[in-house]
Order: sequence, then structure tokens, then C-alpha cells
Amino acid sequence: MEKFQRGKGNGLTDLITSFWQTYNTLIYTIFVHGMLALSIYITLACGQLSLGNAAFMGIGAYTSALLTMKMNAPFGLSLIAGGMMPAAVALIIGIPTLRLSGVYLAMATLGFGEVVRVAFLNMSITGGSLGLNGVPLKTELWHLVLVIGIFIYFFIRLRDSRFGRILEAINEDEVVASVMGIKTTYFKVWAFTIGAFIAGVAGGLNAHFTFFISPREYGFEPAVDILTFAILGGTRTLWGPLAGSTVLTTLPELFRFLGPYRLAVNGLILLLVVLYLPNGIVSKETFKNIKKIFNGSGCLN
Amino acid sequence: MRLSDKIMILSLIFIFTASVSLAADIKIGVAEALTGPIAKYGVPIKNGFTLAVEEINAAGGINGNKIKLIIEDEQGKKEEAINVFKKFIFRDKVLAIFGPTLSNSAFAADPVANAGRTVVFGTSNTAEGITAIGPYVFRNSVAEADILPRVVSIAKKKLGIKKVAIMYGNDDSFTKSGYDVFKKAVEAENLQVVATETFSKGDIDFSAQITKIKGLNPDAIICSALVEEAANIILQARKLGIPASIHFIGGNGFNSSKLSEIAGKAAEGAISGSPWFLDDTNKKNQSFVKAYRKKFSSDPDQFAAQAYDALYIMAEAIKKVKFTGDLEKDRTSLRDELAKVKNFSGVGGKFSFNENRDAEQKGRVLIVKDKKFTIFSE
Amino acid sequence: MLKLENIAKDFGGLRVLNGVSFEISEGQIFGLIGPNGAGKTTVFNIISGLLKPSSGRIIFNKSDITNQPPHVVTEQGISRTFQNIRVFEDMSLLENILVGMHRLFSYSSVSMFFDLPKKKKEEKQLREKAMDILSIVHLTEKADLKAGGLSYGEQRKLELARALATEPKLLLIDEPAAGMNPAETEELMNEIKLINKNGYTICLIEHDMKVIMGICGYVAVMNFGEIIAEGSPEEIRKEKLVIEAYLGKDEKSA
Amino acid sequence: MFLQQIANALALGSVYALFAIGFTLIFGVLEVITLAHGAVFMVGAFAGLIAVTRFNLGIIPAILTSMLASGLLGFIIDFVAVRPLRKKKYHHLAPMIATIGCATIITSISQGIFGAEAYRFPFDFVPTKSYEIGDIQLTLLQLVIIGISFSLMIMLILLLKRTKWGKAVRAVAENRRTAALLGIPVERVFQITSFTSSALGGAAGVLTGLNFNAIHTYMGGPILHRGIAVIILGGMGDIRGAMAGGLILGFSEIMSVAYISSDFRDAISFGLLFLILLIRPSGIFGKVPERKG
Repeated sequence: MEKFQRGKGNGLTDLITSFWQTYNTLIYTIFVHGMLALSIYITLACGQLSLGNAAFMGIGAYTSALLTMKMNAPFGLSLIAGGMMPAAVALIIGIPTLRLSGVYLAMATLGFGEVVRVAFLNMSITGGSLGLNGVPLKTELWHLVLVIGIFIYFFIRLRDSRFGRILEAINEDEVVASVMGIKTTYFKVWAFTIGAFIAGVAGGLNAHFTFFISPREYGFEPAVDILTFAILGGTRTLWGPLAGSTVLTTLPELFRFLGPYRLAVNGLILLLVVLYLPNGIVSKETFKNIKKIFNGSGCLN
Repeated sequence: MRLSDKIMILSLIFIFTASVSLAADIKIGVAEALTGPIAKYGVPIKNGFTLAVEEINAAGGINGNKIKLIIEDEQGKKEEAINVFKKFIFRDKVLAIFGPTLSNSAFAADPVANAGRTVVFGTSNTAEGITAIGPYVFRNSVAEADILPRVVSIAKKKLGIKKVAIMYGNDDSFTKSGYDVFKKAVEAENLQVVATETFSKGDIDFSAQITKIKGLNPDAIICSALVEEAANIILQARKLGIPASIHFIGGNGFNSSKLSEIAGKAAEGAISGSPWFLDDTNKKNQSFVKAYRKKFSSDPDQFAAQAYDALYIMAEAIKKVKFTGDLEKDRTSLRDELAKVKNFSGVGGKFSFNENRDAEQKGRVLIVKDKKFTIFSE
Repeated sequence: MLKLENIAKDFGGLRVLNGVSFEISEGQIFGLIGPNGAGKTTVFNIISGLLKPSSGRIIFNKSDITNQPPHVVTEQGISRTFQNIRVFEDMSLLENILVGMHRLFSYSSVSMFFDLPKKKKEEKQLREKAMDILSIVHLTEKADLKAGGLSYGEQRKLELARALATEPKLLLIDEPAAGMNPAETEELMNEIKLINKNGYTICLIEHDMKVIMGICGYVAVMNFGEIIAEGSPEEIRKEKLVIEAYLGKDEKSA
Repeated sequence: MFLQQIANALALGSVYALFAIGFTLIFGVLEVITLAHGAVFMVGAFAGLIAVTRFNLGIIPAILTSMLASGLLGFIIDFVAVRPLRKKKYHHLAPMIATIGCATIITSISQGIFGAEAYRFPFDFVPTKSYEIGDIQLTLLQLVIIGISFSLMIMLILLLKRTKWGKAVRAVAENRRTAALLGIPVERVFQITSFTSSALGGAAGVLTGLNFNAIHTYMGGPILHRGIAVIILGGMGDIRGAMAGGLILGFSEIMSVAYISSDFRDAISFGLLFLILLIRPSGIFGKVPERKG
């Protein structure tokens, strides 16, 4: 019955409009996930494993959503506040926590995340488990492009600066870094705080195009997801986490036609990527493999 | 032929047939959680829809047109729900949408449908404020706000309850909404609340809460929980020595044959309220339950029943729509027709939309007897 | 310049250092020798703040640096190298040096973000300075290579240069000649002497007696966590205890 | 009431502990946080269920079947996802991400087979007897669970202490390079560890299924989350630590509900872990590494 699908205008613009209408939230989500991946990249860049970024995202999301909803704050302002709030929290908990290392830090941040989630559940201003409904639609594509652009620019500048070198030194060998006169805890807290800021802004942007936020979006699983973005993409350069988040956000949508099996396929792809590119999508092996393919040997082994 | 070639060809054929078959039908999108922890609610809903569609199409469709469901998994995640809704509205160009499973996702995705002037019909969203999102948002999920106060009041009268303890899942909007209604009802009936205890989704051990409640000797325990948790709570309560004379009172979550299946004898005497229950003897329900069991070899639950009814309600409205061929106009006239649905008779009895596009349906107070829900009071 | 007073250290009930006291005076090349497990590296770890002494005091240039964290000790003017080489393998040689020099940078994160002239100027100046430091250990041509790709001896030298980059007054060097061939060792001795001449006080842990005898002005000998002898290399050579504990064995095998 | 709550905490804590000892053993030996352990737990529960409903096995044979099934699954996960990544120096979290992939695949397949709904063991199969001691209600089942959990844990400790393989496992955990030099077949030890740990995870799954009557595809999620907390609290890789950690978590969950508020149960439990870590940065039984030059 053709009567249900009559197009307007010419084919190409129609196609583009319909593509954009269908997938703009997906594209927005790719940007937000990219920011989240960057937010954990900076802590990973100085060797710290944090599982608190989902909680920071949540704090940012609630802060900025409440500001726009209850105080009618301008979007820019509420976004910045959405970054500052988790950054302040990160500063406070970072000082005692970042003495821990490796998995113990991961655990402490995980515990922190759980405390934050329960706090959201039990505060009246956050709406408890019912969440915040009716967050105004404010986020537009250019906001996302601009914000992620600023973050990427920051990381590029960081790379060849004294801060970037210090973080890398801490990542490679924290003891030696401290003997070089580096206040390692100071810089780790610094990185943790910036990560929290980025995650918070990402949360604020996300809240303003999904109409609704609730505590369950900021629990344990999202925290692991964020980590997966970065590790799958590779943590050597800032492009790795961005690649990882893009791939992992797009795949489920791409495989929608697989129906009930798409999660299995997702898992399989995750597994295969890690097995064949254990240092991430953006890593030396990838470039070697690409070269090999172009040189005609054509095999991924 | 290599395996990869076969897969490619098969998927091409699949896409081809899919697109051909789509072109000739009335397309309705179904966005439910079909994978992930929420799938246990999403799958029966999907089953309800598919069963109803098969029946309608087998009977010749609506005015000769077949209904084609496009079913997508939204995993119980809000971004996924939004993505699916947009795909339905802009790419699949569906006439209307059913779903999503959770109220949380509905708050995120329903505004998309409303802005796209496409009817979205929720069958399992119970949170307050869903239909306030906009004029295109409908639901037939039982408004617990109407039924639960009756349940409480009848239980009080018939069982002489004075003191109650309340348990609910506080990280889930379904159970939290149910709790809010219960709390008001309990206050209205002047019942004394000796304890309010919470638990989280996925919890399996409730012994601490139950032990605490046991020490406070309530006359009944009000429990806003989904069925797996509810059954476990009841079972553990009996094991910990809370006698069968202390009844459990619950909302929609109780209304499933799983309750007795999991809790067994312990579930006897559990009280709930709903317009629909499995063993209701009305003819429509009998044939629905029979067909459902045959097709899916399990009992339908309330979610499946509501989905089944929702599809018939939708079909009733579609029947009256005069199709113009302009999708936007057709969607709007469907909305108008749907809002007019009154006195539809389904598996859950008489149904009408009220002026807020919410369900208006008479609920009955139910009690478990011999592992089955029976009417405690009409 | 540096004075250790009665330093003791216990590891889980096991006493590894006992009443270690010595003094290093300005301009010296001070040698700390002793058999494996005598506690020499532990002494370095305590001086540099990586370990806390169980008791005792450390005075550096009249200020008490006992229990100070490593970065404060470095700020006071003590730098060190490690026995098991610990260069930043994934960073270039130049970057390794720049990390050592990080205290000389003063530009803010704002000038970093906007790439302000102050940052550009400072980076340029300090990179030049870093090249100068690399030239002391003859590694300028490899400045842009990754440190992990260097040979063993080169990595030792890089570590030395990196320690120098922190602008220390006192340099603690842990077994610099380990794993080097005689020619490399010779070159290293000259470099250390040169560094010393440029005004750095040096404290050296070394097994190679040739190095100790060749460059040290003063030597302390450790065994079982205690200082058993100290004096000029010649005096030490004659000390009976030392010969028994350490040198005797060494001379036989040599 | 207090005593009853202690009994409740013991029953809950012993399941946590049983889940966590396998989890921590893998970490101690393979140095991998295997996020597939929750999926293994779930598969164990279903294997036990099938053993009972299809093959009419008794409780002990069912547990053994489930241990065998989940042990094999653990072996396969190790073989497919972890083994290829230990050969070279990769990002130390790569194996963990690979196990996430495995977990996704396993749960997805499980949903394909069993659907999303919850199952339980047949009523006549589950012992319903309960004992009243003073005010305390103890079910036979609870006693069985506490008993089986502790005997499995003690068996594991004895295996590690007394047997040749146990010694090899401990040597590899201590330092795999030295162990290899000593002629210990390290690869084999990894496989045995994966099998044993997963078998214990599967046993925890059956016991949970027996006691709490909720066997479903996604049952591994919440316990995985808590298991991570438990093993880190106890000190990574330390079996006594995992046991203590499991009991502490069980107690803190139960007692915070009993005496503070069920609203804040998770915040209190995880907040407590957070504080313990600040005081003991390597967990309760973890060695505090001194910084060395």
C-alpha cells in the first residue's frame, strides 16, 4: 500500500533529511560517548584506572538539568556548572583516593560511584528513581562539535607541553617521576579533576537531548562501558578513545537487523578486536596491518 | 561458494523480502526491551502484540489491509529507545508506535514521537506524567492510582488490618510509582505504617528487611515489586516465620502466574488488584490465554494481556481512519480516532480512554487461592 | 653537605639498616661500597624519600629532610639514578630530559591551552638547554629516538643526564658501570669526573673497584646494614674488615 | 532479632565469599579481572537446574555437574580470550575487555536458549525443613549452603597448601617467570586455575539458585558488581581475603538494613569499602607494597 510512504522534494535531499532525522540522536550520542572516552583517557594517560566517570557524568547531568529546569539558567552556564560540580567533587575525593593505585583505585572510584547513585535515588530534588523528566531540548549539533573540539584541542596542546610530559612520566614510572621532583599526587588529582569536568559536561549535553535522566544511567555498567571505549580504541593517543567510542556506539545500531543476535555479534566483535589489536584500534599494530594489506600479503596475522 | 558469500546473499535476500513485504502493509512499530535484564517484561509484551496481529491478519486484516509489525529491541535504555523511535518515524515511516517497556525510556522517547506527530501507545508505562508529554501519547497500562486504593480499602475491611509494613524497590520507577500510590492509600485509610523497607533491582536476598518487619508484627505487608522479587520476598518471609495469616498486598507486579510458580504455597493469600487476571472466565480472555499458551508455551502475564488489548484497541481506531495517502495526515487522524475509543471490550473487560488518554478500566481485587488468582472482590 | 645520623630501617621485623651514619661534603665524589644485600640501595631509597627510615635523621644543607616525600627531596637538590635502569621508555630522549627539567618551566595551563608566546619561548629555550645536557653524555644525535630503543649503556647515561636535568647539588648514582664493557666504563668515569668538576657533589654505589678507586675521594663500606669502615680509597684497601667482608673475595676473583 | 540477622548475614556472605574466591584466584594467578565470572555463575546455575529437571540428579551430583560445566566454560574462556593475550606485553586491561566480550556472548546465547524469564528448582527438590533455635529461624537449606560454601573454600585452601598442583599454582601466582624457570608448566597451571575458579563460581550459582529461587540470564550482573568489591576489599588474589571480604559485605548489607536504613544499604556497603581502602590501600589481607627504588 504505497499510500503510506509518499516522498516530498527530490531524492537526495530527502535521503539526507531522513537520514539526519533518523540518526541524529545516534550521532549526538557518538559525540557524548567520545567525550566520556576522553574523560577517562586523561586519567589513564597518567596510569590511573578510574571507574568513577559515570558518576561524574551523572553529577554533571543532574546539575545542568536542574539549573536549566529550575533556575532557567542559560544553556552555556548550566553546562559549565555541570562540569565544575563534578570537578569540585573529584578534587575533594581525589586527594585521599589517588594515593591508591591500580585496581584499588578502580574499586574506590567504583564505591564512590555507588554512593553517588544512591544519593541520586534518595534526594528529592533529583526525583529519586523516577528521575528528572522534561529536561528541555537544548543540545544541538554545533554545541557538541564545539565542545568536543575544545577538548580535542586541549589534548593536542597538552601533548607537547610540560603537563603532558609529566602525565606520561607518571604513567610510565610513578616512582621515577616522583624522584624527578614531580608532585605526582598533585598532577594525578589534576588529571582526575579534568576528567570529571569533561564527563560532567558530557552528562549535561546528554541530558539536554534525551529529555530525561535517572540514576540507573550512571551506575556500574556505564562505568565499565566508558572504560571499554578507551581500552578498545587504544590509550596511546587521544584518537584511540574517540575511535573506540565511535565504533562501540555505532555497532549496535548497525547490527540492528540481526535482531536477537546482535548483542552476541557485538560481543564477538569486541572479543576479536581485542584479540587481534590488543593495544587498541588506534595502535602500531593497526598501522602495520594496514601496511601489510597494502603490500599485498593481505592477512591479518 | 564461500560461507561469507552465502551470508551476504542470504542477507540481501532477507533485506529484499523484508522491504517488499513492508510496502504492502500498515506498519506499526514495536519498541520493547527484548534483550537485557528488562527483557523479561519486554518479551511477553512483544508476544501479546504478535499474537493479536496474527489473529487480525488471519481474519483478513483491517478493512482488507494487513498489519505489519516492525519489532525493534530498545534494551531498556533511553538512548536506544530514542533511536528506535526515530527510525520508526522517519525511516520506516510507521503509522504508530507501541512501547517502550520502561517509563524511564518513555520519558525520553515519547517526546520524540509527540514532536513527530506520531501516536505512541504505551502498554507498560505506569509512571505519573507519561501522557502529559503530549497529545500523541496514549497508554492502556492500568493506572495503579485507581485500583490500589480499592485494594487497600477492601483488604482493610475484609481482613481487619490495622498495622502494615511496606516494602518496595526504590531504584525502579515502576515499583516506586506503585509505592507512592500505596502510601497515599494507606494514609487515606488511616493505617499505621510500622516500617518502610526498600530493596534494589536484581536483589535476591531480602532476609534483613523481612527479619526487621517480622519483629514489628504488622497485620499485612504491602509490597510494590515486580513478580520475581515479589515471589522471592513472600517465599523468604514464610521461611523466616511470618505466618500465612499475614497477607501480602501488591500491585500490578504480583499479577503473574510466576508468583505461584516461584513462591508455591507461600503465595496463597496474596492480594492484588487489576482489571485482568489469568483465570478470568470471560470468553475473550479464555481464548486469548489458550492461544497464547499454544503459541508461546507459557502463561501470559498482565503485560502480555495489556499489549494484546492495546493492539485491538489500535485496530479499532485504524478501522475508522480514512486514509489519505499523506502519512502526516493519516497519523493525526489516527490520533483523533484513538482518543475517541470508548467501551472497547477486551481481555481485561471494558476499556475507555479518559480525557488525558489514560486508561479508564474497572479494576478488580484479586487473591491467590490454590495457586491461582481469583476474585476477592469485584 | 649531606649527613645521615643513625639511620635504621626495618622491613617487617627484619632489620636491614642499623645505625648508618656518614657525611658527604661538598664537591666530593663519595663511594658507597659493600657486598650484595648490604643495604646500599636502601640507603639511597631512604635519602631520596622513597622509603621512610625507622629511626634516625637526614640533614641536607642544614635542613632536616627526614620523612620528606621524594619530590621535596629533589627540590632540595638531591637527584638519583636507579640500579635497574628506569628511563621512560616510550618517551624520546629529549622528553626524558625535559621531564627532569620540569621545575624550570613556569608557564601556566592557560598559556599552554592558547599556545601563548610565553609558552613557545620557554619550550624553545628549555629544549635547547635539554640538548646541552644530552651533549654531556654524548647522546645529542639520538635526541628524538624513543629511550626504550637505546642500548643498555646508553640508557644508563640517559638516566644520568636526566638526573642532572633536575639541577641537583648532590647526585646519587646507583651502580652506573653495571653491565658496561671496559671501554664504556672508562668513558663513564670521565663523564662522572667531568660532572663533578662542573660543581656537582656525587655519591656513588659501585661494585667495580676500578671505578671506585679511580674516581672516589672518599669511600664508606657497608656490610649487613652497617657501615664497617670509611676513609680514602687507599685506607679502605688496607682495612682488614673490609677485605674480609668484601674486597678479599673480590680480589681473589679478579 | 540480632541473632537472626547474623544468620542471614552468614548465609548471604557465604555465597558472596564462594563467588569471590574463584574470582580472586583467577586474579591472583592470571592477573586478570575476568568480568565473565558473572556469566559463568549464571551458566553454573542453569547447568544445575538442567541436571535436576532433565536428568533427575540429586543435590550433590547436580552441584558437581554444574561445577564441571562452568569449569569447562572457564577453561574455554581462558583458551579463547585470555591465553592469546598473555603471550606478549599488551595493555594490562586488554584481557579484561576480552572477558567482557565473552560475557556478552554467553548471556546473549543464554537468553536465546532460556529466554529472559526466571526459573526455579522444583519445590520437592529444595529442602524446606527449618529449625527454630530460640528466636532464630534457620532453614536446612541455609545450613547446607553455608556448609557447602565453607567446605569448598576449605578444600580449595587445602588443595593449594598440600598438593603438588597447589604448590605450583602458588608459585605461579608469586612469580610466573621464576615458576617457569623452576620447570613448572605455567600454561597448564593457568588452565587448571581457570577451570577450578570457574567451577567454584558455578557452584555459587547453583547454591544461589537453590536458596533464592531466581535463576535467569542476567543473574550474574549484581553479584559480579559485588564480587569485584569483595575481592578488592579482601586484597586482590588473596583467598582468605575473599572469604573475609564476602562475609564483611554480607554483614554490612544485612546490618545496614537492620539498623540504619534499607534506602542507604548500597551506599553504606560501598562507602565502607571506600573507607577501608583509604585505611588499608591494598585491602585487608593485601600486602602494602613499600615504594622501592
